[in-house]
Amino acid sequence: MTTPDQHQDTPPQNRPQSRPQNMGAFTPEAQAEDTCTKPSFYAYFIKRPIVGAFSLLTGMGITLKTLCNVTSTVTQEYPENRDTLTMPPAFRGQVIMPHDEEGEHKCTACTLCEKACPNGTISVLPMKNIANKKVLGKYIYRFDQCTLCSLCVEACPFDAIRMGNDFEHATVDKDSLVMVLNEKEGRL
Amino acid sequence: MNLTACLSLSAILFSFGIFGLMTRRKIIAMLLAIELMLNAALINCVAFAYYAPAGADTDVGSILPIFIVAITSAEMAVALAVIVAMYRKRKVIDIERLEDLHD
Amino acid sequence: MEATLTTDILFYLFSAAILGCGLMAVTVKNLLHSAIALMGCLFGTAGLFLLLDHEFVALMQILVYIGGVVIFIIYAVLLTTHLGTRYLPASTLKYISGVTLAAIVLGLVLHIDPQATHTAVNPDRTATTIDAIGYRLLDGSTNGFLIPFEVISVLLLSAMIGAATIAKHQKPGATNDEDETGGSAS
Amino acid sequence: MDTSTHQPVQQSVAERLDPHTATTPLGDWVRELCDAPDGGNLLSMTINVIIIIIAICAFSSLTAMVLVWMERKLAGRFQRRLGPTRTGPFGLLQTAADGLKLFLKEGFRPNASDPFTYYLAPLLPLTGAFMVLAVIPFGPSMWIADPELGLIFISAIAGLGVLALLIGSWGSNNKYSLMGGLRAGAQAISYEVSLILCFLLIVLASGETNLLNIVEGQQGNFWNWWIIKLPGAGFIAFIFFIITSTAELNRTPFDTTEAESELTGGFHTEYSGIAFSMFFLAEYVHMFIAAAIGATLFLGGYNAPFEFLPDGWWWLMAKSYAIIFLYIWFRWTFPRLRIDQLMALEWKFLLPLSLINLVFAGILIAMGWIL
Repeated sequence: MTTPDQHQDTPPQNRPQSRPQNMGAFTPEAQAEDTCTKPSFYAYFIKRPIVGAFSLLTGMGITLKTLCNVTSTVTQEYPENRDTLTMPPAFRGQVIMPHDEEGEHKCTACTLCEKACPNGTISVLPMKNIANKKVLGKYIYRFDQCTLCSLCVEACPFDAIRMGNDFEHATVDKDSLVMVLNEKEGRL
Repeated sequence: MNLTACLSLSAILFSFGIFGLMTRRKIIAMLLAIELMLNAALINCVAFAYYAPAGADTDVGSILPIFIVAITSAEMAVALAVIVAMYRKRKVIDIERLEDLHD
Repeated sequence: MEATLTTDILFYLFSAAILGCGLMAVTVKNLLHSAIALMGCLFGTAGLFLLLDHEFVALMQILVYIGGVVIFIIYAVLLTTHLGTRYLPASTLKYISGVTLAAIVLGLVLHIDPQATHTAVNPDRTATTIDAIGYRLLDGSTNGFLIPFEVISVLLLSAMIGAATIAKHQKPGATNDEDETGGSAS
Repeated sequence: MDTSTHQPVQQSVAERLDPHTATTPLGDWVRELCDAPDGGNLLSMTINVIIIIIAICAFSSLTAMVLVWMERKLAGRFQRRLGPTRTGPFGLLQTAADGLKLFLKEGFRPNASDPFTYYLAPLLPLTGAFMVLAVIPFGPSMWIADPELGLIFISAIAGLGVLALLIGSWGSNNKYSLMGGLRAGAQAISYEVSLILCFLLIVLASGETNLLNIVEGQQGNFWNWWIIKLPGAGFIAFIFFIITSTAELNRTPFDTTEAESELTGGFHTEYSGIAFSMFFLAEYVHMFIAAAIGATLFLGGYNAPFEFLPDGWWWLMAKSYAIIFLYIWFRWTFPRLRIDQLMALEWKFLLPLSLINLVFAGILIAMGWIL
């Protein structure tokens, strides 16, 4: 805690003017006022307990409302509700590469995601197609290194990858966490 | 159990207190010994009240301990405050290293 | 309480506890251990007071001595020592003088004590009630204890204020003349 | 009103204190079981004492189990969670599972700690709790001991609770523990003053220090309870009692002793296994005791709120659990106080106001302005 003397040493015009007004007791002025001026009997013994008790009761009212409102529970009992479980849209599971009905994806093997990845999770292996154009050969994603930071998704200019919803990744085999994302059943 | 037994008990306790007061060097331990001696005095008060002859004022046996306890706690509060203040300043609670206090 | 075999056994049990804990309190090296031993001694004394029909004194013993003074002492021990603090042995001379003085006092007191002739319990005695204590303390007549009671109240208040003033922590920035001289003397 | 249930109360204090004539259903049964011509022999007394000890142990562990479950469940509900649900119906067996886990854990003592104080400390709090449980009147004929100075006994024993924290914190040889112990000592000594002033107000109002007589003095309808009977002063004293007992229990918002975020558990940082579970158990038994004392002193103890309802232990339980709910509610609503704020609250606010309240109550009683 700062001593009140330090605040008095500082001339008022030197203080930054853009301080938020509603910082309450955390501003130096309020603290100096708090510790330097003795509160009057009325302020200390009558006003403060009443205002304080009122604010405490407000807080208790809020928690009581939460207690009584049974439907406000946010906990989901997971294994039971597995069928109806919906993840929130911002949930970040593993990186997935969406395929359309024909198994095509939007990836152009530009390797921007590989460069964006901070810990070398993604390896994009391009290959040449018949027209001698660079296309995606293998998109290797090492989930065991991924921190789910979503930087690769932000780096992708084609919306080829996104973060999936799957969260049940428990496995006994570490090698199964190295995935090839552009593989679709029956293709490639 | 009779008066002599109670008084002997308190006498032995008192001598323990004197022994402790003489042989301890830490101030807190000396205070502890003083506490023992006061406790012996309390036992005497109560024992005399219990074995008082008929017509004696036995209430005093309960009232005198109140004063003893009050004085003891006042003494302890001041003494321990002095010890803590002294420790804060000198980092010492050894009575033999505080002999310069008379200066 | 009537003197029966049970009370005799209890008396000697309590006496053993009091003396054992008392001896521990003045001989044990660890300061906190001796404070705990003192606590045991005071508990034994409280039990003895219960045997001697002084419930109020027994409870006051627990409330003020154990709950107040011993906790104060332990608090001071916690503030001034820590595990591994060196035990300070006294010189042999001090030991000899301590034992001698204790023996002299014990001998004197034990010499005087058996002369207390009245050892039988008054059969009509009644235990002092808390009401009687209260009335006697607030009795202003020559038989009462009003003035000592008021004096002791003032003493307690002044001791409390004095203790708070002495132990008040000096702010590092605050300059105090006594502080300076005290610091240089050490 | 059913007079037969209040039969023992009509006896004088001396008769009640005599273990041979005190009538409790269980005691009568035991006395009948081993019938002795002189009204009670050593065997029946021994059996009685053993039954009492077993009853106290069983009651306190059951109470702790229920309270831990209640706290976890309510904490969950206060935070929009469900609380324990898996172990048994509604998670009722969660505490038992936790206790089993703690008992099976390795008892671990830090190498540099002091064994005597380290192992002595966990034994103390439950001892004090048992001693206080013995004098609480649970029902018209349901108590273990009924000393004449019951309230002084309670305040004397309640002051010892902090000893365990001080000793254990020092014996652990851990700076966080020591800090927690020092805080506990300062806090307990300070708040005890206000707590005893609250007790004193009840002694002043009822003219009794005997708990059973205090409860009997509040018989009748609920406006005979001291919280209402002393207009204003009783309610203020009850609020002060709740605040100070929360502080004495080291519960949030006064849990600077434990303060997980600053002291990593305070005095019990170094304790594990069964030693820790002793502290934990005692904490919840103390909570029940504080609530039961509050219910006894201010809310009429085992008396029913209306005259036509039967008195009994269930009323004491209901009132105690209402106060316990208040404690839990506080814990999961308020943030922790800083230690200097805590001291300021006691010495600058609660203590003067308690004294003023005591004088106010004295004036009320002297003028006869009680309901």
